[in-house]
Amino acid sequence: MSTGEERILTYAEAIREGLRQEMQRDESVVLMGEDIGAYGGAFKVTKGLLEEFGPERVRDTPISEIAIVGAAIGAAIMGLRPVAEIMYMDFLPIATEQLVIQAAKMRFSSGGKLRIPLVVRTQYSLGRAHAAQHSNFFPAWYMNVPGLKVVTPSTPYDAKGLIIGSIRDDNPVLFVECAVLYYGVKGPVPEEPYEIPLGVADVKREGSDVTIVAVSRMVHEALKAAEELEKKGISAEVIDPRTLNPLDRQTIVESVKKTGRAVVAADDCKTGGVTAELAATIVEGAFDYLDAPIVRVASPDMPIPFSPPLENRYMRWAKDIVEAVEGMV
Amino acid sequence: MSTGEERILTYAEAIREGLRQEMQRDESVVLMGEDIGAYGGAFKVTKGLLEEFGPERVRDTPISEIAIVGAAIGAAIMGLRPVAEIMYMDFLPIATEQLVIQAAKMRFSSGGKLRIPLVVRTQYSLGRAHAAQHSNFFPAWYMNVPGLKVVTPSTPYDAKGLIIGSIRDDNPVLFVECAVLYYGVKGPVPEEPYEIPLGVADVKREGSDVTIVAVSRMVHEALKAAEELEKKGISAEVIDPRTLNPLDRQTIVESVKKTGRAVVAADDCKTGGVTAELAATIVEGAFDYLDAPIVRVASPDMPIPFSPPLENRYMRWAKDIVEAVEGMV
Amino acid sequence: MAKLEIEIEEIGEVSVQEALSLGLTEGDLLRMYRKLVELRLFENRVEQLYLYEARIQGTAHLYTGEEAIAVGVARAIEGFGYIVSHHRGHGHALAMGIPPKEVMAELFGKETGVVKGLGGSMHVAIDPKRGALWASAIVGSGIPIAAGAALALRYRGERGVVVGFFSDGAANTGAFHEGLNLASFWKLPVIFACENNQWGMSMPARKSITCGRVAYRAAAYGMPGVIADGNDVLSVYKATKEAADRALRGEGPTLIEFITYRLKGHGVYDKATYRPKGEVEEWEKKDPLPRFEQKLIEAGITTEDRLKEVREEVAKEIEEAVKFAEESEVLEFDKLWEVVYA
Amino acid sequence: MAKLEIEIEEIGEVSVQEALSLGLTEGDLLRMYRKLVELRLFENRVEQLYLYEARIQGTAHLYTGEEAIAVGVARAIEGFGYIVSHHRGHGHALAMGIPPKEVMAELFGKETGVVKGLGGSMHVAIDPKRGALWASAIVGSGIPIAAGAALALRYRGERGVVVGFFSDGAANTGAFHEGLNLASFWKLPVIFACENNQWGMSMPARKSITCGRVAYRAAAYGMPGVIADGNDVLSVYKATKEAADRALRGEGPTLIEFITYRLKGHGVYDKATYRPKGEVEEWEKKDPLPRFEQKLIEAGITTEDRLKEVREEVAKEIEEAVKFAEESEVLEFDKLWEVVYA
Ligand SMILES: Cc1ncc(C[n+]2csc(CCOP(=O)(O)OP(=O)(O)O)c2C)c(N)n1
Ligand SMILES: Cc1ncc(C[n+]2csc(CCOP(=O)(O)OP(=O)(O)O)c2C)c(N)n1
Ligand SMILES: [Mg+2]
Ligand SMILES: [Mg+2]
Repeated sequence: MSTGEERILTYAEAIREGLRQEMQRDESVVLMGEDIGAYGGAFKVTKGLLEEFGPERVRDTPISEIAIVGAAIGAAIMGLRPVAEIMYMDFLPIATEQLVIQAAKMRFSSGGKLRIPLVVRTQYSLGRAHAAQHSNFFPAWYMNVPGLKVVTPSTPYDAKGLIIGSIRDDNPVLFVECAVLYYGVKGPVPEEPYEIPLGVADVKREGSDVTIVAVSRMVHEALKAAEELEKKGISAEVIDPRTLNPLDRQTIVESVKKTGRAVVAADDCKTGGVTAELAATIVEGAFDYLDAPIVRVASPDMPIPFSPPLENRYMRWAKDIVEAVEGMV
Repeated sequence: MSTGEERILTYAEAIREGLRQEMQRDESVVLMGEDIGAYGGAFKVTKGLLEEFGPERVRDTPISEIAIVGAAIGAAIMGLRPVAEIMYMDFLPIATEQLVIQAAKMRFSSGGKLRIPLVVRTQYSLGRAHAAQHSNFFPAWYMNVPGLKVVTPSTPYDAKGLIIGSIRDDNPVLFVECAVLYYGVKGPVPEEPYEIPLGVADVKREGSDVTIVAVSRMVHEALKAAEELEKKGISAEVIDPRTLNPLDRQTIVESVKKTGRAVVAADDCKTGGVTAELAATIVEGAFDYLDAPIVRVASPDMPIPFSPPLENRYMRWAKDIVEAVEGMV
Repeated sequence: MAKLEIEIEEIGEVSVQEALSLGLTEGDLLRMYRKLVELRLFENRVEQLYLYEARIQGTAHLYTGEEAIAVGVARAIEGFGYIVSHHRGHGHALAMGIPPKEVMAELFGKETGVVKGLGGSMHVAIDPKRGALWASAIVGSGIPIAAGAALALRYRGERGVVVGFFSDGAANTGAFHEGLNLASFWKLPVIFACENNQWGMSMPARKSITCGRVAYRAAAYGMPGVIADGNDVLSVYKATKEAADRALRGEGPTLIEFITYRLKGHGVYDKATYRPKGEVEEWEKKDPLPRFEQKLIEAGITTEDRLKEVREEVAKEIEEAVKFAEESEVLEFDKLWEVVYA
Repeated sequence: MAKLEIEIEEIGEVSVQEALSLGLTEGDLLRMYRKLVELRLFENRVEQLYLYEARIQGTAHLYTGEEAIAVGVARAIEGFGYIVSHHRGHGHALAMGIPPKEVMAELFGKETGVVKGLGGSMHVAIDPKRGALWASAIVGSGIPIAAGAALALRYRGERGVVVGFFSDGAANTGAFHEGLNLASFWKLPVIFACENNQWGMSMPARKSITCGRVAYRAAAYGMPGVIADGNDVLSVYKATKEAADRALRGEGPTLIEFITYRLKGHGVYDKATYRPKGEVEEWEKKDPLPRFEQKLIEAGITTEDRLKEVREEVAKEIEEAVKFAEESEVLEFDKLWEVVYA
C-alpha cells in the first residue's frame, strides 16, 4: 500500500475528496439522493459539494429509493455516471429490485448493447445504537448478483481510491461504507486522484501462522487482533478483499496456502453471510493446506438490538478474532 | 419418509391440498396475491380455491408487491394467518424491505410482543425459458435474515407437509416453490393433513461414500446422480435440508462425518449462494472427517439467458454432480 | 377537455363549543390538555438528556409542535382504534397510553422499556394491548401494514379502525401509493394520517409533494381527502372522528393531511440551518399548547392556575420516568435469543 | 370544503385532415399504416409459432389490438425520442424500427436476435441506437428508468424526449408513483405513456385503478393528464406530439392514458376465460387497423387494393423473418461471459 505523502484524512473526507475530484474531472458525474445537498448527507459525506457544483450535479430527491436508483440507472444508460446515495443500507431493499433485477441484468439482457456506469453508495450503521432497522449490513446478497460489483472499503486510502475506481467502472457498483469509520478512522491519503481497480484484495498486514480475511470495520478489529496475537507469538496475516464482487480469490487462497489456517470476519449475520462465501472459497482453493477448520467471526443470527450495551455484546471485536485464532493453533 | 397410502399427486396439487386443508381447518388463513382467484394463480396452484372459499379468503390484488406483503404483515399482527403469493421470486425484491426489514424484525423489535404468523409463497422459474428477470432463485439472501424462516420443498410429500407446517408456524416464513417441479414431479401424498416441522432435513437416500446436500430442483438431480454413481460402485447419500432457515446442520454434518466427502448443489448463483453456507457449515462441523474439498454445484455467476439451449447449458444437472463426485473419490 | 373535480374537505379550527357538541366532555378536554403537556414536556426532557446530559445514545426525532395530532387522533379512536407509528413516535406512544416511564426506559435501552430496550426511540410506540401495533423506522413502510391490520378487522367483522401515521416525506414512497390503493380497492377501515410538518429532513414538503398538498393525492385512490389543522387538537379530533365514522360504516379509507410544523430539527442533533429565517417563529405562534390553553380558559372550563398545576404534576411524572429509566437494568444478552422467533 | 379542479385533456379520434394539419404527410400516413400491419401480422405469426407449431419456448405477450399506440408514439418522437418498453414489447420494437427478422430471431433465441437470444420475448425492444433503451419484464420498473434517461437529456441540454411505456396494471406499483413524482419534481422531458388495455392479467383496470382513470393520477404529481384514443393512431400521434412539445419547451412530464384493448389473452397460453362475454367482440369493432384503413381510403389517400398489396408485402417479410430466425445459430455459451460485465 503506497500512500504518497502523509496527509491524514478521515474516511468520510477521503470519500468526499474522491467524489469531488471525479466531479471536477468528468462532467458526466452527477450525485443524487436524499439530503445530500444543503444538508450535506446524513453523515456529511457530500458536504460542500452542492456549493461547489450546484444543484444540477448535486441533486436532492424526495424520499423515493425506487426512483433514486431507477433514475440513476436511466441516466447511466444514457451515458451519465450517476452516483446515487441510499442513506442507510437498511433502505436499499426498497430499491433492490432496481439494482438487482434491472441494473445488474442490463448489459447481459441487452446482448452487450448497454453499459451501466452507475454507483450506488450506501453505509451500514452497526455500532451507533440505531436498532434493527438502521444497522444492517447485507453484502452477501449483492455478492450473489452477477452483473453487479460490490465494494467495501475499510481505510481512508482505500475509500478514496475505490470510490474513484467505482465511478470509472462501466458497471453498476454497490459501494458500501461503514458509518462508524467515517470519523472513527483516519489515515494517509494522497491529494492527487488515484484509482484502485475493483477486484484486487489488499494484504493489510503480513504474517505466517494464520490468515484473517476481514471486511470493512472488521479489518480494523483484525489488525488489533493481529497485534494482540503477535504478543502471544502468533503471526497473523490480515487480508482485506476490498471488493467482494469481483472477489480476489487468489490472494486469499495463496495466503491460506502459506499459513494453513483461516479466520474470516465480517459484520453481517453469520448464516448466509459474506463469511460463508469466504470460507467456501478457502475450502475450494486451499483444502489440502488447511490445518484447522475455518472459523467465521460474524454477527449473531439475530436482529440488532438498540440498547448500547446489548449492541456492544452483539458486535464482534478484536478479542473474538483472537479467541478464534487461539482455538485453532 | 413415511407416506401412508400411495395416492400420487403433482407438486402443485400437493401445495394446493395443503392450502385447502389449512383453510378448512382455520378460518384465519387468508390468501392474497395477483391473479390467485379466478385465474387460479400463474401456475394454477390456487385453482378452485376462490370457488371453494370465496373472495374474502382468496383475495386478488392489484400489481402491488409492497402492499401485498405489507398488508399480509398487518393482518398477521392482528392474528390472521395470511398466505401472500408473490408470483415470481424475481418480483420479491420489490417487497423485500417489507419482508426483511419489517416482518423479520417485528418480534424482536417489539421485545417479544408481536407474533407474525405470515407465509409468503413464491416460486423460481429456472428452466422455463423465461430469461434474466423471471428465473431467479435467491434463497441465500433470506437465509441471511434472522427472524425469517425459509422453506424450499422438493417433493409433493414435503411440499404439502411443509406448507401446512409453514402456515402453522408463528413466524414469517418464505416458502419458495420451484416451477419446473409443479407438474414435473409426482409422488405419494397422504390425503389427511400432516405437518412437517420447519428445521428438519430429510435424508432422501442413504449412502456411505459421499454426501450430496441438494436444494429444491437439485434434489432430483442429486437422486439421479446417486443412481448413476451406484452403477459405478459409489454409494451416495442425498440430503434435502427442506428448510434453509432454520438449517438442520446436525443432519448434514453427521452425514459428512460418515461419508467423508460432500457435494452441495442448488440452483442459485455460486458466489454468495446457499451452497456457500452449506460448504461453510460442513467445514465447521466436519472438518476433521473430510477426505476431499467440498464441491459446489451451483449456477454460473451470470444472469440467466433466455435461449433454451443456452439456459440448458447454464443449468446444472445430474451429470454435473456425478462429475463432481468422480473428481473427489 | 374533461374536468375532474375533487372535493377536499377542509376542517379549520374547531371551537370548544363545537367540540362539546361532537361528544367530548369538559373532562375529556382537560385530559387532552394534560396529554398535550405530557408529550411536550417529555420531548423537552429528552432533548436535554441527549444534548446536554448525553445520557441517551443513538438518535431521537422529537414530536415537538405536533402533539395535537397524536392526542386528537388517540381520543377520537379511543376504545376501538389501533395505530401504526413511525420514527417520530414518542408522541404516539404517550397518546396511546403507554406510560412515560416505559417510553423513557426504552430510550435508555432498559429492560423495563416498552420493548425491553431492543427498539429505542424509533420503536417506542409498540404495545398491541394499547392499540399501538407497530412503529416502522423506515419511512412509508408502515402504511401498507396499517392497511393490512384494517383488513383483519374487516375480515372478522370487528368494530374497529386503524390509523396509519406518516409525514409528508412518506407520501412520496412507493409504499404509500400501493398501500392507499390497496386500502381503497378493499374498502378497508383505515385512516391515513399524514402529519405534514412541512419538512422531511431537509426537504421542504412544498417541493417534494409535487401536487402541492398531500390530501390531493386521495383523489388518485378514489378516497376522500381531508385537510385539518394539525395544531388544533379539536380540529384533529373532528377530522379523525369523521373518518373513523366513515370507516366504521364500511365506507373505506380516508386520507387526512394534518397541517403542522416540526418545531425542532429533524433529529436531536440537527440544527436545521436549512430552514428559512423566521419560519420557526411564525409557527411558534401557532403552537398547539398555548392555543388550546387559551381556548380552555376562554371557554371557562379551567383557569391558568389549574393548568399550571397540571404542567407541574406532569413535569414531576416525567422526572420520575427519568429516574425509573436510569435505575432500571439492561436485559441480559442471552435473553435476546428468546425473541428472535416466536 | 376546498375544491381541486383537475383538467384532463381528452383527445378523441383525429381526422386525416387534422393529422395533415399537424404536420404529417400522406406518405407518413401510408408508412404508419404499413407499420400497423407489420405489428399485427408479426403477432399473428408469433401466436401460430407458439400455439400451433410449438417452435418457440418460454412465453410471449402479444400486442394485438394495441398497435396504434406504438406506431403513433414512434412517429411523434421520430428523430429525437427514446423509449423504455416492457413485457409486451414486440410492437414497441418494430415501431422503433428494429427489423422484424431481428425480433423474430430473438424469440427463437438466436444469436442474430436483437439481444443475441439472451432476452427473448420480454426484452426485444432494446436497441439504443434506434432509441429503444430498455425493456423491463418487471411491471412498473421501467418507469423511473425512463425518468432517469430524461434526466440525462435535460442535464446535457439535448433536444430529446423519453417515452416510458406501461399498462394499467403498472399504475398501481410503487415504481410508478416514485417515478412520476421525481419526474415532476425535476421537470424532466418524459412522457408516461399508459397503454390502458383494460386488463392486467386477470385483473380489470376498472377495479385496480381505484380512482377510475389512470390519467387522473397525473394530478397527484402536478403534471398534465391526457386521455387519448389508443385505437386511433392519429389520436395517439396528436397526444404524443403535444406532450413532446411540452417536454421540449422545458415544461416537464405528461401522463397520457391511451385507451385500448388487449385483444388476446395475457400471454399466448392464456385463454382469458375471465373476460365478460361479448367484451372482445365490442372492442374488435374498434380495431385500430380497419379503422385506419377506412380513414385512409375515405380521405382518398389510397385504395383498398393498394392496402391489400401492403399487407401481402408485409406478410412476405414476416415469413422471411421466420426463415431467418429458424436458420440462425444459437450463440456459443462461452460468449455469454463477455456480456456479464462491461
Ligand atoms: C425509506 C427511508 N428513506 C429514508 C429514511 C431516512 N429518514 C428518516 S426520517 C426522514 C425524513 C422523513 O420525513 P417525513 O416523512 O416528512 O417525516 P418527519 O421526519 O417529518 O416526521 C428520512 C429521510 C428512512 N428512515 N426511510
Ligand atoms: C412487479 C411484477 N408483478 C407481477 C408481474 C407478473 N405480470 C406480468 S405482466 C402482468 C400484468 C401486467 O398488467 P399491465 O401492467 O396492465 O400490462 P399488460 O399485460 O396489460 O400489458 C403481471 C401481473 C410482473 N412481471 N412484475
Ligand atoms: Mg415531515
Ligand atoms: Mg394492462
